Amino acid sequence: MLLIHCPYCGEDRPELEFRHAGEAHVVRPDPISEISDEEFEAYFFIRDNPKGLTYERWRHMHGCARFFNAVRDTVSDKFVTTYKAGNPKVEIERGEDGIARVKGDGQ
Amino acid sequence: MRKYSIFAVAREAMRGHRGWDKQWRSPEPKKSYDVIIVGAGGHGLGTAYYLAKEHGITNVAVIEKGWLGGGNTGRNTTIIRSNYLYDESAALYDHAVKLWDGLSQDLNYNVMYSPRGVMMLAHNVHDVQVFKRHIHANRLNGVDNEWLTPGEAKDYCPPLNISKTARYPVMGAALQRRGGTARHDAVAWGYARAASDLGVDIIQNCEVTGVRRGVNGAVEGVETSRGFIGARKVGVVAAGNTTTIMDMAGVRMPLESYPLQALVSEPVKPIFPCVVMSNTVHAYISQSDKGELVIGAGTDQYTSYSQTGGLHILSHTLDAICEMFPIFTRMRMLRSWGGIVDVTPDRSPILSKTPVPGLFVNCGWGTGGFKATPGSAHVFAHTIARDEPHAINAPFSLDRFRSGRLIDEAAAAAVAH
Amino acid sequence: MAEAVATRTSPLDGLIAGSVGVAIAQAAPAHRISLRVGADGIPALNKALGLDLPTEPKKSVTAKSGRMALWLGPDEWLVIDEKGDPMADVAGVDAFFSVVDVSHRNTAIKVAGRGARATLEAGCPQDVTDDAFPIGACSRTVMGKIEIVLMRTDANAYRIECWRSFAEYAFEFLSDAAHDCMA
Amino acid sequence: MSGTNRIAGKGRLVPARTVSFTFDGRRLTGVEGDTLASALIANGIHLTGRSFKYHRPRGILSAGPEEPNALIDISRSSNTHTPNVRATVQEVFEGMTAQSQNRWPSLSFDVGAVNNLFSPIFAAGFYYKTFMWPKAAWKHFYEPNIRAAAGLGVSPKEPDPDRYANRFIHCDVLVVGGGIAGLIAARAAAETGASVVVCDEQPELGGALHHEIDTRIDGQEGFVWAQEIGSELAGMDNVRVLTRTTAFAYQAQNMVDLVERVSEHFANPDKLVPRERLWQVRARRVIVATGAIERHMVFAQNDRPGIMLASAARTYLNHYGVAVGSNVAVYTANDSAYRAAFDLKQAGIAVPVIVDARSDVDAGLLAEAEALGIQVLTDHAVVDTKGGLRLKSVRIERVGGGKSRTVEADALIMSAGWTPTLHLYSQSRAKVVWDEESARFLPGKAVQEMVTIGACNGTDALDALLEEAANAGMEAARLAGFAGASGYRAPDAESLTSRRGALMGAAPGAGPETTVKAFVDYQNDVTAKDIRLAVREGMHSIEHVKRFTTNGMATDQGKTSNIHGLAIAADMLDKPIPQVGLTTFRLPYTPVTFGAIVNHGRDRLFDPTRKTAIHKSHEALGAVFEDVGQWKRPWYYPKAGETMHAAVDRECRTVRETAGLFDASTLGKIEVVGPDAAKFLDLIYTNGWQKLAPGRCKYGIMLREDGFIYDDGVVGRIAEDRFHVTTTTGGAPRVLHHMEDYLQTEFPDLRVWLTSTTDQWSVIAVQGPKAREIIAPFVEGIDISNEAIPHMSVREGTVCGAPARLFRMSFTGELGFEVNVPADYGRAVWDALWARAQDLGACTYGTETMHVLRAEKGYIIVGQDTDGTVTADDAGLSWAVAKSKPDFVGIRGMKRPDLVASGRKQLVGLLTADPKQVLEEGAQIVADPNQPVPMKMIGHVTSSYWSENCGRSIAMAVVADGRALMGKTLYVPMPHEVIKVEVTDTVFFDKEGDRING
Repeated sequence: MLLIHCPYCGEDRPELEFRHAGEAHVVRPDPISEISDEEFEAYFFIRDNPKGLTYERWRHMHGCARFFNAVRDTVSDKFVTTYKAGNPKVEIERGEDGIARVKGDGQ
Repeated sequence: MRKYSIFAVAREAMRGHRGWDKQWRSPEPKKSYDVIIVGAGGHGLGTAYYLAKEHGITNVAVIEKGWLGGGNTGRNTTIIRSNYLYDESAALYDHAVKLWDGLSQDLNYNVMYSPRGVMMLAHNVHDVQVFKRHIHANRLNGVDNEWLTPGEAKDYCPPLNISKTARYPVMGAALQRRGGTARHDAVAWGYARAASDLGVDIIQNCEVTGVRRGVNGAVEGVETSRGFIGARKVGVVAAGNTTTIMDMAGVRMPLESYPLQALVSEPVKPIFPCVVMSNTVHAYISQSDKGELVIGAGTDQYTSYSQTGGLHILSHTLDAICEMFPIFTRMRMLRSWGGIVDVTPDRSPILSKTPVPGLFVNCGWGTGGFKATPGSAHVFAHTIARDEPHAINAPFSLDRFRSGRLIDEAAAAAVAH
Repeated sequence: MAEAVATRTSPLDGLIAGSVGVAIAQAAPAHRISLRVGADGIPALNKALGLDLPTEPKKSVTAKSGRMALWLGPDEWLVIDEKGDPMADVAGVDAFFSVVDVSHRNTAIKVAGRGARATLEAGCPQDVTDDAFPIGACSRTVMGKIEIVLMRTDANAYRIECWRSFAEYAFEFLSDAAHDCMA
Repeated sequence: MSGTNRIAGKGRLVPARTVSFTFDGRRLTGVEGDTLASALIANGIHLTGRSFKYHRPRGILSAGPEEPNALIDISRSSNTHTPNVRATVQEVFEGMTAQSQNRWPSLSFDVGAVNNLFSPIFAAGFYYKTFMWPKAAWKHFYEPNIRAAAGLGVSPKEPDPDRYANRFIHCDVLVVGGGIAGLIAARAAAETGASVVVCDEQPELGGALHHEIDTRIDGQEGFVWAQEIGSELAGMDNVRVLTRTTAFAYQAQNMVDLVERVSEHFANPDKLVPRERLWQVRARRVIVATGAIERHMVFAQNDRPGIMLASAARTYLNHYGVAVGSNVAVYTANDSAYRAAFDLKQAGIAVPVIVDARSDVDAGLLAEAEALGIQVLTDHAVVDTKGGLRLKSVRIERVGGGKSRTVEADALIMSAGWTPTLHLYSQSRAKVVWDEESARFLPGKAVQEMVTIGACNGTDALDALLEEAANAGMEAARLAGFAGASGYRAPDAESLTSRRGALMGAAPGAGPETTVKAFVDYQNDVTAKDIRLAVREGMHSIEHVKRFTTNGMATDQGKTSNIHGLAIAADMLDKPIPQVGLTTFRLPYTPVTFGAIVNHGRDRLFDPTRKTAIHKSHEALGAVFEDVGQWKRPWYYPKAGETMHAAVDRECRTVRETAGLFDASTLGKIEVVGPDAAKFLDLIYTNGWQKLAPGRCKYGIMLREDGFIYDDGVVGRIAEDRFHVTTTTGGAPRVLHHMEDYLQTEFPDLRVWLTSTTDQWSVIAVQGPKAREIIAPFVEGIDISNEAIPHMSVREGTVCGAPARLFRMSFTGELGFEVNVPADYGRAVWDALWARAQDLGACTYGTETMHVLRAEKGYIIVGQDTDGTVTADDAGLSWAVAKSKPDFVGIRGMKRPDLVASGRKQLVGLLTADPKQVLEEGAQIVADPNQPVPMKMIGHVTSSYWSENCGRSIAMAVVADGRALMGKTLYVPMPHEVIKVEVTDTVFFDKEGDRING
């Protein structure tokens, strides 16, 4: 069972309190009614599904109930960071030690 | 190829089984092939086998980054059935069931296809409506699927608890008698042996690192950890790793990869005669020839390539098993494992040509790919050989996500109202 | 004039349980509101409610009147009052906010005794050790297969709020766990 | 006397405390603290089981969880019998019934042993090569017989009377393993004040100190020291010591799962005490001190009862005071077996010979052996053994051949070296690395907040181990935030035991050139020969070898066999071991009962049962309930002797003639509040909300972004900034989640908040001509005249003195109200309304009647008449989709090519040619009933009922282009007949819709 840091509650909480909510930073086109079938497919169906660092959404369903974003390594399932919904996509870099960190956080 | 039979076994027994040859060759990769299949699971090996057997295309390589049959083929609960609702699904899965029946003889390899019946339990009025809809549709599609009363269900599976006081009493069941199980490793090995014998090169421990495309955009071959290997056609059959391979070819996919766990109990004498599935209580169970109870759990909620999931997922499944079969609480979990299942938005597979000439993809089987192995391999081989889909897999095209012509079995099962 | 005047009934009426080490009983009926408001509206509501809404995660405040305000989310509080009706108190407040009467949505269970924490730990995966969950701490979380709001009211006492239709399950779960709370 | 092989003065049990138990019906006596294994050996019994495939007689191999042979069925009563229990772990208790398994008719004479004669046939993977002809025989003959022969014990057949418990706990430092290393680490960590949990799978702490009596710590025997430090730890507030507790799973972010055997060792455990307890521990730091497991020697006929691990023999002697034989030979490639020999000899047991496969043996050991008068044959091998049900003799040869000698022995103890126990380490997703020098796999770089120490870390030298453990404990505490360095100092210790020397794979004389039966995996009958065969057949990955031979897949999961198998395969492939690979470990370390994992989640706690506030009244009225999601809803209310059909007909009639009461409390309810509430609903629903006046209601449809119907319900506007939203019963949670998702992430600027009020309100639907008359006397503060509260209105007031939201609405087509009162008042209000309704001739009705009545009016039920593939237009609801709105969820999805294509299935009514005939829901519809299978199906029946009010059957269906087929005849092919149906519109009753304004 994962341990997930909720950026609103400011602490690590057990996975059972959370619900995964799919890929993050998938922007709903505006105006959505104008987009083509291809654009709709890209928005609604196509997913990055990366092997490695993934940007994803979680909701602290049985906690503060907030949606938030996370960066997680889908191979190790380790979280690099979590941040509030609406915040800009954080940049990640891998150190010489191979460990991924938020850019600028250093070792 | 040395024919397998009881006589051959007896003869070998006399001399300590020293006469058996390798089940498949382990050749060095050639410079190029007519067709390269990426992924040596059941679907991939089967595709190579049918390319050679049915289409005479024998200059084929199956490239595998690990060991053959080591992906979802070797990590599932081996359930086989074809009682799907939609015509498209029923046709595809029943095509597979027809091939399962006789596969051992076709491959001269005992895959232990065991049609002991798959029983799906209905626990509320809504389940009954949904299952009846399946049964009627299956009947008119020529697929066997019959309705059982709780009593009949109990007769068919004695350990089942049909007490009216159960949390979700059994209100009936849909039984497909041709459904059952098979020996997963044997499926991979049997296809590998037969394909290898027909000239197919199976290249293990060879990871695809790139897909090379020519000026016209068409496929020219694959870069691998063992160098470039040319090919006129490439079929990607990489399950959970499909997105990664397709990205190399510049094709973005409507896929997400989730961990799917399963477990077995310690072996016991025969106690469980069939396969039982329950969507409402959410678990499925059968007993292997070895005597282990084979129990499938759900996927974890997050995407992952770790082949590992949380104990709470297994726990949730065992809750359901012990609810339906209270006699099993004293049984022990012996072994658990995880696979990486690739799931499409409509939870139906993709067996399709792609925007890239010469590139074909077979993926998106989610949690139910094993049952389709022979059928999937058979029609995918046809698609690659003829450069056009077989009538059976035509509806499972990649472009359905643009048109909206989805094949959504789960959505058709709808939600409790 | 109405022919009959309705009386309140709780799903847990008449139920008590426990073991050596822990007592489990339903709490008195109470007024409850679910309060949703941005930072701008808080001062006005504090005034109306007669307490300062906690603005830190997992914090609760209890006014002299016994009225409690529990932080559930960055803009969400659960206000519980066994006497006065907070709904009425905030009625006139001039600010953008949402107040919804949930007095009957929730049912509360009190768990008290040396084995109280162990009883909770049978089903609650959250860290409720003293440092992580001191007296006064509160949080929405899970217990067994349901969602609860957990509040630590004393060293060995907790208040569990759950939705009315889950109260029976919560009570039975705690009763079952109570048998193992001294291990 | 508790067994002839019990040696007076040896061991740590109290001989006076005897317990009696039975084994295969034989009454035997053991001593408190005995495992079943030690008690059996004490009674001279080694033969405890039969192997899986060949049914060969097998004895006790080990003294721990790695046991592959001694699997016993244990019970204290008919409904507590448990198969496959390891005799080496299970403690005896007074009255225990132990039964051997997998034999018939008896353990000493087993017909199945005939398989042994055919063993040349039954080589690895033979079944893949045969049983294929004739085709049908697999299902009807081969498989049933294979299945009957396989399996070890017998599954329980009665429900389990025992309880299981769970505990989620959090600590700073978790120490797995209570041997020297673990205890010192725990003690060091505890000193700092950090919260520490230390667990060990055995009943007492001490680990290897159980048998290593030569290890002295702070001047006393190691085991005694372990007990002292154990009680010292147990006495500290910040420490929890868990014995009989096995750590079986290491999950992400340092969650380690332990299972404690709480009461399985008691004769009469208290019924309220759990049998087992699951501990789900989240630790800041984990210290893995899981020790090492001794390997057996792989040589010809190495599986006879009486042949066992040297450390096991030493444990039985030094801890249980039991001699494993009277004449015990030794076969080793490791120093530690010498200690076992010396201990036995000093205890007065004959030790005829120590056979050492190595040529260079420590001179000190040789000298000690000589001093004790034990003959040592170095550079020798045991090449064969004799003895049917118990070892009689062993044949010894110089390595490389030469003349052989036979030595009488009733036991042979062996050691091929020690395998570090890295299961948990590996489960933490860290990689093991091959250490060439010590020829073993060792931990590599940890990937979680954990360290490995002691034997599992390859730390052999005692002084190094002491320091490593003490530092690990202090460091773990420091990293967990306890800076105050521990003042703890590791004790002084000395030991004579050395574990130098290792042999992996086949012992001399069992190599590829031979055809001898040298067992690698005892339980699954896998021999060195089988592994070579697998490689010869092209199984070059260890995973293939494992699956082909089943090596390491028995209930012991290869604790003693994996490394041997790997070495033999590597030897065949002529590759270094690491290149052949090691199978990674998965949970569980040892088998765990389903009960422990399910723990509290059984029976009534399997899943919550949600009941409405009015449930007890429904019970009193004799309602039959239906499961809808987790809810129990009244399905129908049969009167004495009434069938469901009759009850529903009566309810349907009564509602339309008079009136009926219906409990609609389970419908989902969401309060949407804020200045932008209407704007938000505009985005969530297909229809528009801005113009809806306070006090009025509207039916709304919600789509998913892909354009398919997601949910529906009536929404009432309570005030400018406040809406009362209702959802389907099953839809409530996901609809709120869906709304929150859009509100929080897509439209965060809207000033609106959502609150679930599903459980806040009891909802009583009063429907029918007399509805108004029924509620009138109870309503205050609301004018309920038709003019004052027209259809689709909502007012606030009181009902029975309870604050109420009164909706004028109808899902029946009749004059109707829905009385919403706070749930605690629900039952009282229902009872009051019912008392009056009854006098007026009204009825209560359940979900079945509700379904019929709404079908008579053509109202759909989302999830029944629609599924996740139906659009608003398919359902005939285009009128509810705003044409002018710039945006709403689904606005684009619903316009995709296939969703607007012709030929889509549209909702229509169906009337059977025979009015008495009721279609089956889910039945398929075709245009041409005479076509061959597979038929072209153009739709299916979604709802179908006998309509008492229409005096005939009615049905709704989705049919391809259905709306264009009005009046046309279609067919419903059933198994025994084809039913003719006419396509109609979906309104069957009161087409004008006047009654609703009653």
